[in-house]
Amino acid sequence: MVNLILIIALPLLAAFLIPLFNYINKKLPSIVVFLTTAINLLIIILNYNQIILEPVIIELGNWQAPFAINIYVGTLELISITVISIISLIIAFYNLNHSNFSSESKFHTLYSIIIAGIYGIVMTGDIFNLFVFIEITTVAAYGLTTFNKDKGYEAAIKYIIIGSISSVFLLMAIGFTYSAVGSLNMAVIAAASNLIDPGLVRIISLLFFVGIAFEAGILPLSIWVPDVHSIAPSAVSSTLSGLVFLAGITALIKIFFNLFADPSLYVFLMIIGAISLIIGELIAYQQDDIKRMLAYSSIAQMSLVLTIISVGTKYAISGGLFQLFNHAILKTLLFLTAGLMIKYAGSRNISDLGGIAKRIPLIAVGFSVGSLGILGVPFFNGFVSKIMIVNGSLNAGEYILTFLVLFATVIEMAYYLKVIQTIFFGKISINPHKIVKSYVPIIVLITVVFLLGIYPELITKPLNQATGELLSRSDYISNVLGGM
Amino acid sequence: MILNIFGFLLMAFSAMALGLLFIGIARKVVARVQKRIGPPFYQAYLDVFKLFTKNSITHGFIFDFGAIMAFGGMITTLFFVPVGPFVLYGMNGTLLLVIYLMAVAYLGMAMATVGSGNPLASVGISRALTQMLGYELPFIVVLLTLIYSSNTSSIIGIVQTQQSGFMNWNLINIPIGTAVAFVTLLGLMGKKPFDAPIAPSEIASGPVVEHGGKYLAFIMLQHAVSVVVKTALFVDLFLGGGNNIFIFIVKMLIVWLLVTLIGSIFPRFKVEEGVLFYWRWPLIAALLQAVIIIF
Amino acid sequence: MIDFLEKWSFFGGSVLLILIGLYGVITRKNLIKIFIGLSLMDTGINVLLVSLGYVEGGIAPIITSTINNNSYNFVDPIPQALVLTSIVIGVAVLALGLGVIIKIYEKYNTLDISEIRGLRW
Amino acid sequence: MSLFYYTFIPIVIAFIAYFLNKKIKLSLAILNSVVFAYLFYQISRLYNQWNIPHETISYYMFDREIQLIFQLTPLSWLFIFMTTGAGLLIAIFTIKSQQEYVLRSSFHLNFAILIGSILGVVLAGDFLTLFIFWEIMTWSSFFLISSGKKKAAQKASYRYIILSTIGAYLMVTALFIIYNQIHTFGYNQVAAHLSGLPITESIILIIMLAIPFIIKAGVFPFHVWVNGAHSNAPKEFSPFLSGLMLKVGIYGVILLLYFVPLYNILKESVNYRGLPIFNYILAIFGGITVITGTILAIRQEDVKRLVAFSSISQMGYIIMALAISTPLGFTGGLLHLMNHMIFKTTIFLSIAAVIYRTKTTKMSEMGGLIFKMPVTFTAYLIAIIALAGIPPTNGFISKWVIYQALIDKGYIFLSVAAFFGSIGSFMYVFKPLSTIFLGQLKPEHENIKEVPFLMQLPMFVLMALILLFGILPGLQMNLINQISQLLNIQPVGFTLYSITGAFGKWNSLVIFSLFVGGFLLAFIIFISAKKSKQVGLMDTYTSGEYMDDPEAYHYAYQYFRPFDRVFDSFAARSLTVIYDTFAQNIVKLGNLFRKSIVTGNGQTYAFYMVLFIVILAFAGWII
Repeated sequence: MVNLILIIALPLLAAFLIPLFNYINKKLPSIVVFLTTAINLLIIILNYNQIILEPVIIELGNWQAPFAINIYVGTLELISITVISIISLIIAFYNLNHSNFSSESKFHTLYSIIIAGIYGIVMTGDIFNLFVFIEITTVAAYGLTTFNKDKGYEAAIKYIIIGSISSVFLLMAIGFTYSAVGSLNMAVIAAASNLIDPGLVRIISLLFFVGIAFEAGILPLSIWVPDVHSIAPSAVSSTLSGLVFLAGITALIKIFFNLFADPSLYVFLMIIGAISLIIGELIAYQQDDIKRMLAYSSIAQMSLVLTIISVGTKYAISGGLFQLFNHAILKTLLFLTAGLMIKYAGSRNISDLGGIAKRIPLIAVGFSVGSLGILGVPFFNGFVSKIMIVNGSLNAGEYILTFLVLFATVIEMAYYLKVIQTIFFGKISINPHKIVKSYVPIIVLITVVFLLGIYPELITKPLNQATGELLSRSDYISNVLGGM
Repeated sequence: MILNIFGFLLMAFSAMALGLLFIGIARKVVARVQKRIGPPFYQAYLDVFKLFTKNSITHGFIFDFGAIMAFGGMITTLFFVPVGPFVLYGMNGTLLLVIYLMAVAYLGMAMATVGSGNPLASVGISRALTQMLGYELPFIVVLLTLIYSSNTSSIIGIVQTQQSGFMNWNLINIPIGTAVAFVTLLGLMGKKPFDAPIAPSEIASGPVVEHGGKYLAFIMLQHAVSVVVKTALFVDLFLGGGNNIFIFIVKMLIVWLLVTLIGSIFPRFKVEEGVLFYWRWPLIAALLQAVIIIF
Repeated sequence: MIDFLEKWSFFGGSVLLILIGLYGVITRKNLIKIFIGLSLMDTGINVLLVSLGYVEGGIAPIITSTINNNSYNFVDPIPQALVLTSIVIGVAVLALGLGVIIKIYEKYNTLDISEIRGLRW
Repeated sequence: MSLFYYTFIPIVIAFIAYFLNKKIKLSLAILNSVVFAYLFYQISRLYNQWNIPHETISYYMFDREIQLIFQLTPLSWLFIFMTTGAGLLIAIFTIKSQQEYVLRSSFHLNFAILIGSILGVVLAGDFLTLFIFWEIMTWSSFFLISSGKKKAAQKASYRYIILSTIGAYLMVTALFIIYNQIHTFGYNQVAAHLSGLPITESIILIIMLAIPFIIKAGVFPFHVWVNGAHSNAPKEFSPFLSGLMLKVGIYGVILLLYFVPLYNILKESVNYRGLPIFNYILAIFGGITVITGTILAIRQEDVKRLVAFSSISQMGYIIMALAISTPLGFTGGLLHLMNHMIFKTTIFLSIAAVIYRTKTTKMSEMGGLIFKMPVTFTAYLIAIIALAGIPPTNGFISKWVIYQALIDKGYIFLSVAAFFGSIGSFMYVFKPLSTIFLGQLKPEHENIKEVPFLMQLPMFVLMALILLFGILPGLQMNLINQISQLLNIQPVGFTLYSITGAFGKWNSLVIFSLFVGGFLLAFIIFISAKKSKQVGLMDTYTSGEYMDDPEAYHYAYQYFRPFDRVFDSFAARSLTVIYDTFAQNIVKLGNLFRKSIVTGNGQTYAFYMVLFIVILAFAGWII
């Protein structure tokens, strides 16, 4: 067994070494990032079989459970980091050819940092560490946003303002929690959460929600998303949309299922999620900028995940989680292909992409596979998760929610199909620009999409286990605290 | 088999003869109404023979085929309508069949006339089809009522239900329906006020504008047979049919004269007015009759 | 009364600081002022965290050779550690933000946030 | 061959061929024809093997293996037979007809997927399998329709997919409500469960299950997609769309009405003349469909739109017949289903042939093609004779049975609707006949030739089928009675050439022989008269005017204007407008959100955060 702390440490290390490597060779930073992500994937694969059997807890600095900063990798975290590692590897591979920015090494430094932060958010078992990792991720994301010299600064300043405010709220929540419990360890807090004054728990949970949900794509907190996602380079957009959101939702799940499992709060989450879902879809329909459309779609998808998970039953949660991971895969595919199409056509507007499929067929097919996956066409991965979502919400008797979710999907279909029709059947009106066609990431992602669509048990079996773990807090507490 | 073929031919030719006679009588009657002397009652025979001897022109094979189809279709229809005691083929369920068989003749005629390439003919056909949708609706409702009330869709069956005396006639049983059917018969025969399709003053007799020589003769024969078919059908359905051929023909003649007389005193409906007329009062009356009978 | 004030003055003061900062953020249009507001909020939250770990009459949690048992009244060291981290992060964000503001000024020739609206709808 | 392979062979082969296509031109069309021919052969050998066992494939979902069941029944055999048959004919047709078509390869890819998925829908033994293939079918047909006439096709397919998806989601919701109670999707179990539920609950579930099928079948409130999709789809796909896709919707309706015997479930509910109200309403919708389709078909100027509306009205017949749930109705419905498939495919193929040569679908831009394309004309003629329900074609037989069924129960409105549709069909089928094939030839069409033999072949086959089934309906009745037995419906009496209705018996042989007699007589008289002289089409009576422009001498535009005038206001107030307004309002709502929320001002966003917290806090999270 390889120590899992390495998968956070390695990218961080790489991030600080990259400027050095840059002196040796301009090409080296991207290769280093690629290697780190590959090693991360390797580490996870080596540990997979063990973690799936029982959760792994790593305590830093040889301290005992409640005092040490610990890393907790249960099944949920395992699936998350697996998905993260696969996707980050793919994006790193894409970056090998595509990061032709003026300051390349900085880009790769920030990318490494963001990856480390995402792993940290998912795996940490300590709320202050969670804060730190969230800040690492956001600060790196601020930096990455500015790589677009055109409107990047504007997007970044909005992002920074909102991010700073929510970090204040997050810190406040952490402070209150610490003063009430006297520990920062999640398991200790979870064990003590029944003893805290319920009013205080509610305040804390609200602050936590505001502090984290801004990174999880929930309107109105994530209203910066379309600006940043549409402006950032497409590798960054897919990282932000696919991975950061994944991490954010995972953190929210930890807060609301492990820390403060108060079912009376779930109804708020559900309503917030549902409203955000509908508004996100409706606005996404209006967009002509393809990446902005995708960003709004991400918001809607994350809201969907949140609202479904907050139903709180086994089926609903596993459906929502599956959708979360599907979304990570699909959005990466969508943003990468959309970025390539934008570069090829020299325009971000959907109406300017007419008939692009005849020129760059594989990229267009990649985009449509991503869209069809999100729309839930059978034998794409989105189908099973959609079915599971419907089943979960109906199983819990949430008929109105089911209706809203399906209604939102219809709107979603409307705007994705607009793009697909334009790129496949539209009138050809492009003056092509030269682009580097990187087919490998697209083919790999398409393969993953179909693999999960045809053999959903690859992910649903572990997901069921993860859901079981989420729903039994006492197991989580005793796992960490060793039966204290 | 031989007998069948003989009966087949006999019926076909006598129907033609009878129909031409009816047409001749009608022309005479109309003339009298209009205070003219009019042609002799056998004028129609003379016309047909004359036309067959004339040279004629054709506009291609569809023109020929249409003429054959129109006449052949009408002859086929004839075999399913009992004329008095003469029933060539008394198959069950013929009523609906007859309606549709007539359509074959119309379709043939339409093809021939439009095939001539003359737009006036097309206009005529367009009007004829439009009007058809008008009068067929109330007519069909009446027929359905009839089928439902006699519990058979065979014309012979319907005739048999009206056998024992005047009081059993459908004229008495379903009076409104009979009236409606009579009004629709006007349209069915293309008599005024429903003769927009062949309006001579507007579209130069519409469908038959290009027909001359043997083609016109064919159309006339077809028309003659259709007069027999339609009047016989009306008599069969509403006026008790008849075991005696002479009484039957008298009934047919009465119906035909009534139609002619009404036709000779009315002006023409515009085509959509005709349709709307049929869908207003006759259709409502027919539906009323249907409701009365079915419930 | 004094007791109460003493106990809650840190807390209330820090929350007040945060609210003032927030007010500044959502009312001032100048980006620099907005960032001043943000730093006020940051300061406020740092004070809040420290005050949460404050123990009546406690001393700094530094183990020296003269102090060797638990009878001394230490202030909780963990919030202070947190605050250190938080300050660092705050400074980083502030620096980054100010850098971005400079770039924005170069590009838009204004610092009025309501005029920097190239990305909308 | 395992049933499972029937659905997957076309799909897999299509993908392989798609990637080969770059190398060899037209390989896809030929390969598709070969594959379909093979499937057709295999399927025809399956006839009468109703006892081959179910097959299952497990698919892991939720927390368990779910069995996808494939089974063969006479009903599904009928559909797979029709599907592969029509697919084969159309694939043969496309070999020649698509030479200039740019999206050829995507057409064939999607077409093969479509065929495979329809086979899957029909062979499915449970609702989940049905749903999965149903979705694939919807999507592949969506891409097929989209690849038609640029802009309009996209709009049409858009409408199609949105409506279909709404339907599919209703179905999936109903299915999972049921699944959560009985934990299976099997037809029989679902049927049993539905009959056990309280009546309102089961009616709601049934409606939710039925709507996707009704949408696919293009029945009244949901017929809005049909005309656009049919008229703008690629010309080779329209025959299939009309001939089979609509029928798959009917398959679903049959499934619900007879396999899940709705009649039994709802027998106790409110009923009209012994028919449960749900069935009656469905039949009424069928009647309205007939009338609407007819009226709108008459006013079209685009030939494909015209035929599309005629498809709508014919689907109304089938729904009407099936919904009244009598043995005669069922038989009539199924007969009409088969016959409609045959003659509508013929009509669309002949029109595709015309479009192939003239490159237009506007009727007023054509004319007098009869001498140039006699085979196409004959195919069209025979097909419309069948469509108008004129003996001795198959169309008359099925309509006759439907009338019998309707009159038997005394449904006045339905009968009137049926007759209206039937007589109206004379009008709309005659319009293309007159304006495309008859009348004056356009000067620019002077050099048109008949289509190549490979395109004629499917038309010949279909013409032969129309006449064959018109004379020997017993061939179809044999299968239908097997289906009736399967569904516990009392079979209708028949022999090879006769069918027993409620008010009598239909004997096609006698009618056919009398027809021959009548035509022979007319022919002899015609031949024995003087031979006539042939003149050109311009050599006609012109009221003394001098005419030299054939274009001005062709009556084609607004053929039934007087009739259309009557229905102008009706046509203007169409359902499409209502649906579109609804959609536009949603879009407007989105625009409102967009303009008012996403202002672009970072400060406003910060304010949202504060507002959000305050609202949440006071909405009950804290207080």
